[in-house]
Amino acid sequence: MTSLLAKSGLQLILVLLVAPFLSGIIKTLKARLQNRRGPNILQFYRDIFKLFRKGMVIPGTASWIFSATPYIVFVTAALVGLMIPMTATDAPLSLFGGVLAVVYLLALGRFFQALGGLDAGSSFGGLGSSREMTISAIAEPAMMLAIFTVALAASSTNLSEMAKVAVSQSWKFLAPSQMLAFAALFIVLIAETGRIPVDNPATHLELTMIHEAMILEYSGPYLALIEYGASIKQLVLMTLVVNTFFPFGLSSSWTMRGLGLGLVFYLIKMLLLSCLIVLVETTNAKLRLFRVPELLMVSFIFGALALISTFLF
Amino acid sequence: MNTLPVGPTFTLSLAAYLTGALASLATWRKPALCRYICCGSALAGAIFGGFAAVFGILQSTPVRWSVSSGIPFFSYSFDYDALASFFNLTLAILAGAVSIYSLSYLKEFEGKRNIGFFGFLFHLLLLSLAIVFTAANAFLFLIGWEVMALVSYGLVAFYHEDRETRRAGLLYIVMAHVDAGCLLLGFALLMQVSGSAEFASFRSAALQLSSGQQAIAFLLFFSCFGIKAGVIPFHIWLPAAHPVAPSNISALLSGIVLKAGIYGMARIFLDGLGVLPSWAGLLVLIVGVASAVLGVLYALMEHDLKRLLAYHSIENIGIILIGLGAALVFRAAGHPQLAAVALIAALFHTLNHAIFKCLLFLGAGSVLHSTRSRNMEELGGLIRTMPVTAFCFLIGAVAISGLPPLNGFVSEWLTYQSLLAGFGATGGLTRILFPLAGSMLALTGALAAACFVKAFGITFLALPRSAESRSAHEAPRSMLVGMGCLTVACVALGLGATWFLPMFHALTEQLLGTRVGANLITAHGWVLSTGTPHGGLVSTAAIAIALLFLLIPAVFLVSITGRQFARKRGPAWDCGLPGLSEENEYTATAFSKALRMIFSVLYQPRREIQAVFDVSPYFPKAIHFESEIEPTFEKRLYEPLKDLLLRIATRMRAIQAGSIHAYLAYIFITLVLLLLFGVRP
Amino acid sequence: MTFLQDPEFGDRIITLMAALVLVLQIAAVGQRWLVSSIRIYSLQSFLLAAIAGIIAYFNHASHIYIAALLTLILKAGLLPWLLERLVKKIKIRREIEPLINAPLSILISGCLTLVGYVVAQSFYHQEETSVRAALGHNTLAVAIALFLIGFFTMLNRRKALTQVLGLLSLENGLFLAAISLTYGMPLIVELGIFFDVLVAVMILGILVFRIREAFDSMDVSKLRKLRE
Amino acid sequence: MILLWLLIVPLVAGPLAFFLRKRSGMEVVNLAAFAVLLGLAAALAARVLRSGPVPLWNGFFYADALSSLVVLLTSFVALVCSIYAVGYFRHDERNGVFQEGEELGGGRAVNKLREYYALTPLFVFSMILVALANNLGILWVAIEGTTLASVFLVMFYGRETSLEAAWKYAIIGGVGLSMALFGTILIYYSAHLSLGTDTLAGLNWSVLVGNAAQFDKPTMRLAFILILLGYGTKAGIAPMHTWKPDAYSEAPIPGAAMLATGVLNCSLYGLVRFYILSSRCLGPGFASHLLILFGLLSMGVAVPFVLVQKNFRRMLAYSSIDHSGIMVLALGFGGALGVLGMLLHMTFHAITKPLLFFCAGNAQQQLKTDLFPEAKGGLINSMPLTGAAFLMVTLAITGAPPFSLFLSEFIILRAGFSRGYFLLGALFITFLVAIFSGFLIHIANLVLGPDQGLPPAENCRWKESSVAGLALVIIVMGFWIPAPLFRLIQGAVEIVTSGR
Repeated sequence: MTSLLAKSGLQLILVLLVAPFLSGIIKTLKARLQNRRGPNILQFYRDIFKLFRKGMVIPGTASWIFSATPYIVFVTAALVGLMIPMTATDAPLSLFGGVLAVVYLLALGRFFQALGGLDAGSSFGGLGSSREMTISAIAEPAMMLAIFTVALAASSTNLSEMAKVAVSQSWKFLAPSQMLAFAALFIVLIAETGRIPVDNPATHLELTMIHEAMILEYSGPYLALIEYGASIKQLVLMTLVVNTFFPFGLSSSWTMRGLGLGLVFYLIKMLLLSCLIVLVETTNAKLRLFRVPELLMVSFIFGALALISTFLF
Repeated sequence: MNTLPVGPTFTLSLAAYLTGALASLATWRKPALCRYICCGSALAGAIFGGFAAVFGILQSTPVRWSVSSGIPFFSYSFDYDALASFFNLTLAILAGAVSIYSLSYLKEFEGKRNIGFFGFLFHLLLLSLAIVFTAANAFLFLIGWEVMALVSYGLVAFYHEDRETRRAGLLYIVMAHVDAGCLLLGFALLMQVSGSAEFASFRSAALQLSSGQQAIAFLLFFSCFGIKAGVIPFHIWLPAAHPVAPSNISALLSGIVLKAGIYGMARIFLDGLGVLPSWAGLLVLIVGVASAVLGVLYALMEHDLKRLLAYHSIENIGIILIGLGAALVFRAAGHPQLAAVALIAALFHTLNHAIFKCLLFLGAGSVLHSTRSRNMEELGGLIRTMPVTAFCFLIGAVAISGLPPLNGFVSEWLTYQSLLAGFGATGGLTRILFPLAGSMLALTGALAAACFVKAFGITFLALPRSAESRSAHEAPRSMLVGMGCLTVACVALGLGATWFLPMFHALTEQLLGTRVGANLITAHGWVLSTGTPHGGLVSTAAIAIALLFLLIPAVFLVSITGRQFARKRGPAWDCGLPGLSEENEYTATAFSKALRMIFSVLYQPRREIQAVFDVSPYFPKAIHFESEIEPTFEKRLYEPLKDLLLRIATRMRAIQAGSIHAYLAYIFITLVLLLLFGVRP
Repeated sequence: MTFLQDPEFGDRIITLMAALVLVLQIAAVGQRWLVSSIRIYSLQSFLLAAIAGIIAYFNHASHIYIAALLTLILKAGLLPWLLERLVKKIKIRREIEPLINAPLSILISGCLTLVGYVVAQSFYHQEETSVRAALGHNTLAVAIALFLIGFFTMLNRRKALTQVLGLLSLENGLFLAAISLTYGMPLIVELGIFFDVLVAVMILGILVFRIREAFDSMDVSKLRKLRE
Repeated sequence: MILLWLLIVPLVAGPLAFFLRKRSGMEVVNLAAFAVLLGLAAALAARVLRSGPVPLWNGFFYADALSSLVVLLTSFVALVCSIYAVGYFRHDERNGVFQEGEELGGGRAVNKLREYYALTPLFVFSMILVALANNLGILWVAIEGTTLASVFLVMFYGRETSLEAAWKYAIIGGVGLSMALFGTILIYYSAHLSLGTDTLAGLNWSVLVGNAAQFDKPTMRLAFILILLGYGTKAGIAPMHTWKPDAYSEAPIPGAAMLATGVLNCSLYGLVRFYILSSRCLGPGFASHLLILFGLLSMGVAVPFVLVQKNFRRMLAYSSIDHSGIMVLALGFGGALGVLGMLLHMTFHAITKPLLFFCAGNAQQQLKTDLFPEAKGGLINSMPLTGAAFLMVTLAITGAPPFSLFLSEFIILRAGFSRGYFLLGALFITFLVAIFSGFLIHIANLVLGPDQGLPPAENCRWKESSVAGLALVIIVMGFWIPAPLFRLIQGAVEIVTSGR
């Protein structure tokens, strides 16, 4: 019990620290790639801190849903952060639920975020939540299919199990099925974290924005919570991809040096993944909303192929 | 503990329903009294029924008793086994909640409608359901089945003044009679083999069924129960009939009457027809997937709150069938363990759907009750005027979207697990079907979430869109209590799933001859697993607790840091546009626009926009926008069928053209033909 | 005068007369004038009465005399008289063009006679080649033919009255069968049947009269109000 | 002796009613006569149950379980109809319905009523005679008698349309019955060939059935075909059914109800008697194929007319065509199960059908029309009792559980399956479903719907009591059949299957 608390405390801190850092890194890398200096890597921490210290205006038209949403978004994201293996194969709360629970907890957060978007009554909020729900809905099957492919390899949906299996046969990721699944999951990752070519986190043009439109009415600490939750969610998804496909250096136990080593490996892997993301973001233009399904269809096809290839090869 | 009085308590509940029916019919002249009698006796019946069901579950041995009647084939024989007690439990929960709810819901009938007749039908519905779930005699089952259909017709057509209601009722009763016909043929076939109308004899006769007979019987029963459960493509009656009924009845219809179809499938496919070949299971699975996806897709396009819920019933029935189909396939492939998991998934989802769909319909009922409108475009902002209803509806919405930690999540999780297991358990190309079905299930879940964001957000949040919704009022107490019970049930079944699920052990043991491995529940009853050593794990209770724990840092962050500035309320920023009002709110139509475009292949949407200008084309005075989607099945399948039938009928009426010479000629020709061909041996 | 005791001689005569009845029936098919069709009918009935008498004589079956007498009185006398009165009353002398023109309908009635014989064929027992059997299957054939032709007249003619006549001649076929096959049904049955025929004709007469009043025509093909 | 009384009572009641002057007198005479008749019928049934068949005048009259069942049903229908008739005709008289047919010989109201009240007992008399006659010739005479009596009922209102209906009924019925007579003669002939010349007893069923086995087979075949067509015409089996819609929609409701139940039963009874002979002579195969063919044909013919129908009185006629088809089909399926199904169906149908006619009658008298398009629905608002009963009896007559006709149809289906006719069984069910749909859709649209502002019209206790009482009987019969009645039916089944 105490060990459980200790582990989760440790990983919680890790999550809370790393998530903004990662967002900052991605921002900076992106700027660099576009020959800008870009913000400081720690800018995201500053923003969060600043927002927490500001006051906020709650729309008069909003109900308690509006105020409950930020907490729910943050909490679900944080809990998910504790349910996935980051540095060690067995996640602190892996007993609480496997990958399905992770996906559905994120869905819970999204559900309330969409409600929060509608609550203020402004048409932008509604627009945002409509698009968010739509895209996540059509992203879902592809994601599930890719996850299934991995889960079938481990014959379990328990993330720790999956990680253990992955570690035990660490070159398996070269198998075509795994590659295809990775491609599928990567596309889903782009869609879910609201990045180009699906969504542009940097814009506030009402025609293009999705996630930003939803949280348009939020300000101050609530906004901070939501942004923080979003970046944790991004961290979680990236970790999921990284650790299921490239489980190098995942320590099999919670010893000090195992964790240290695991952390180093983990950060390197995350860095590489974010480089990949940045590369995609800078080399692509944002798609029209109604082109997004085609992209996700591609990822669905990848998932299906991955599945078929698992039982061909 | 073999001495629990299952039979007597059950009989008591039947008696309560029967007396309730007669009493409310007798007292129809005194509406208030009649109302109390109606709801009271229904509640009493529900309580007795609930006790009987609990007893039946506790003592895991079936209770059978039979009373003969003078009529051939027909005996009042009951078999109160695990399956029966499970469905009776579901019935009892819903009946109790609805009868509490109705106490003040029926108040508006007083003086306007005949409460006595309503109560009569209401009780008969409950009675027939109890009989259907318990009958062990084909003939008794048939009678219960058809009475159920006729009575629900009476209730659907209760507001018979308006045309839509009458049409819906007739569509319903005709479909119901078609399925009764299939049922009749199926039972006649089984009786032909077994020589008796008792279910017990079917069990023994199942071994003598030739594979052809088995297939025919399966198809007959599947189409029958499919129609009753409203699976695609037999669903057309459902979204027509359920919304037009009084709301408490819609709740029962969607909550439990549909489940009669599920009960029939479970009873016949797992119990009556022997081990079905795996194609049967796959058929059920595929139909389930189709119903789930199409059901939710159609639901998304609905702006009539109750019809939206009705389409969601189709979706959830689909999810249940996925589990059931998987169970059948595993049974055929000889994996009773997996079959048990899949069956538990299906039945648990049956119970969950019964509860939250009933809850949602009751919520919609109280919205309708206070705003007189089912059209979401006229609602909005009700969370302020009717907070309790809104909260209950929200819980129901979260549950039906299958989000943790509520009950919908648990059953969908189980379904996923069994589908995953299916990949390993079956061979050939069929194994691919399972993960694909899983991904379609995921799509369904996500779309359902989107749909309920719309339903709740547009109905309860933001600004009221009409005078009625502006002047809405909270529902009277008993309606709130009724909804409250179901809300509590949703949460309890979600968090307490691990404590509740073991009740299925007896059931799986009876139907599949096995119980899910002892480690269905692990970690001191906190964690739910799939019974396989390395399978998935989940613990909703733990998740809930963890969420609460994690709330601490969040609250801490907000309250500590943001203390010095007060949180003020102000007008919505809305990108700086002034004067936010209901005119420029987001509408339900707009919300579903994106999906309407994406799935336009299915919907074939049609829209027309007329703008009225007075000065210049840049300043329209009024814009009339209307958009509709094509009801594919009605238009492509049923309409042509109906037209064909009527055309043939109209042609044939030429026989009776009034000419006596023609009439004589018919007889003459018949006579001559028979003389020429009939006489020779 | 021995042949007057020989039943075989009687049988031959009966066969001959039956043939005559058939011929009259076919003649009635082509007939246009109402009165003359009535007369043909009465002649036919007379012949039947004669047949009955002969059978009664040769087989010493006394109760058939009564049947013969009844036939003579009712069918050859009373009914034609009633019908002619009816014709006079409603002042319609002539049948309008039947649905199928005369030559064709005569041809058809020929075919129907054939049908009668085909059907009767299956009754021909090789084992008993006596004249009785031959008579049996001959008269049965004639009876069936009479029946069918009468039926055909009913659905061929437009006038209510001729339909009644058709019905009556159809009954004649039955009567022929009854007496010649089985030497008459039990008397009481015969009486009942006669009574019924009488009443039937009464009722039909009333109906014809009323129809004439209501539609001022007797053309039953005009009765087409009741239809889908 | 009891047989004699059964015949005398109606035979006396008719002329008695004719010579009475006041309407109430005639009503009383009818009611009393039929009440007594029902009592006698029940006594006869009890006696038959207790001590086998009851002969009279060395077997000239003869009552076994089968015939006493028919007598019972006939007298029940007669009583119910006469109760309803009182209210029905009083309403007609009040609204001067009789005057409209005046110039076509309609005549004054009292005369019309006298016509009805004098004819009905004779009509019933001939139906009873059908059941009691042992001599097949007399059977034929009696059935012809029902036709003659009922022709007057059909042209009762003296409208042009009723003349037309009467004419068609008389002509088609006449032809049909002459076929039946021909068949009877041939039966006599074949019996005569085997038994040698014989006087009266040569046509007695009880004698014939004993040695039907050695009858001349070809003659028997021909005879059965003619009988089937002949009595089939009276029973309204397709394609001889064409007179039914006209006759039923023109006759006054009580008369029509008796036509649809009494006459139907009688002609089917005659058919059954000959079926027994033929199946003992030729074996069951020959008859049953023909019967199945005609039964399904009748059901199939009824379907489109029920689906697309403007006139609810005509619709009732098609329903009775459908039901006679069902009974014939059941007889064709044969076996103890099939015959049981047929006789149960006959019983339940005879109990259920009158109510359907009564409801239609009330509706017609209230709406002043028998066309759906003109009715515009909403009947239940002005006539709650009739409306509810109408819906209920619609369900009952289309064989929906828990009403008793469902039981008989279920048994018939079982009979078909047990003979291996699986596809025919499926077809049977399909027709039933189609008929149900058409019927319910039309009646529901007539009964339900918004209030048309008609005055509440349920103020005649004769009509209401007959409707309510009959409805009660139907509901009870759904769950419980009186044991003696069931024993009687089983006795009848015994007779049909084993010939004694």
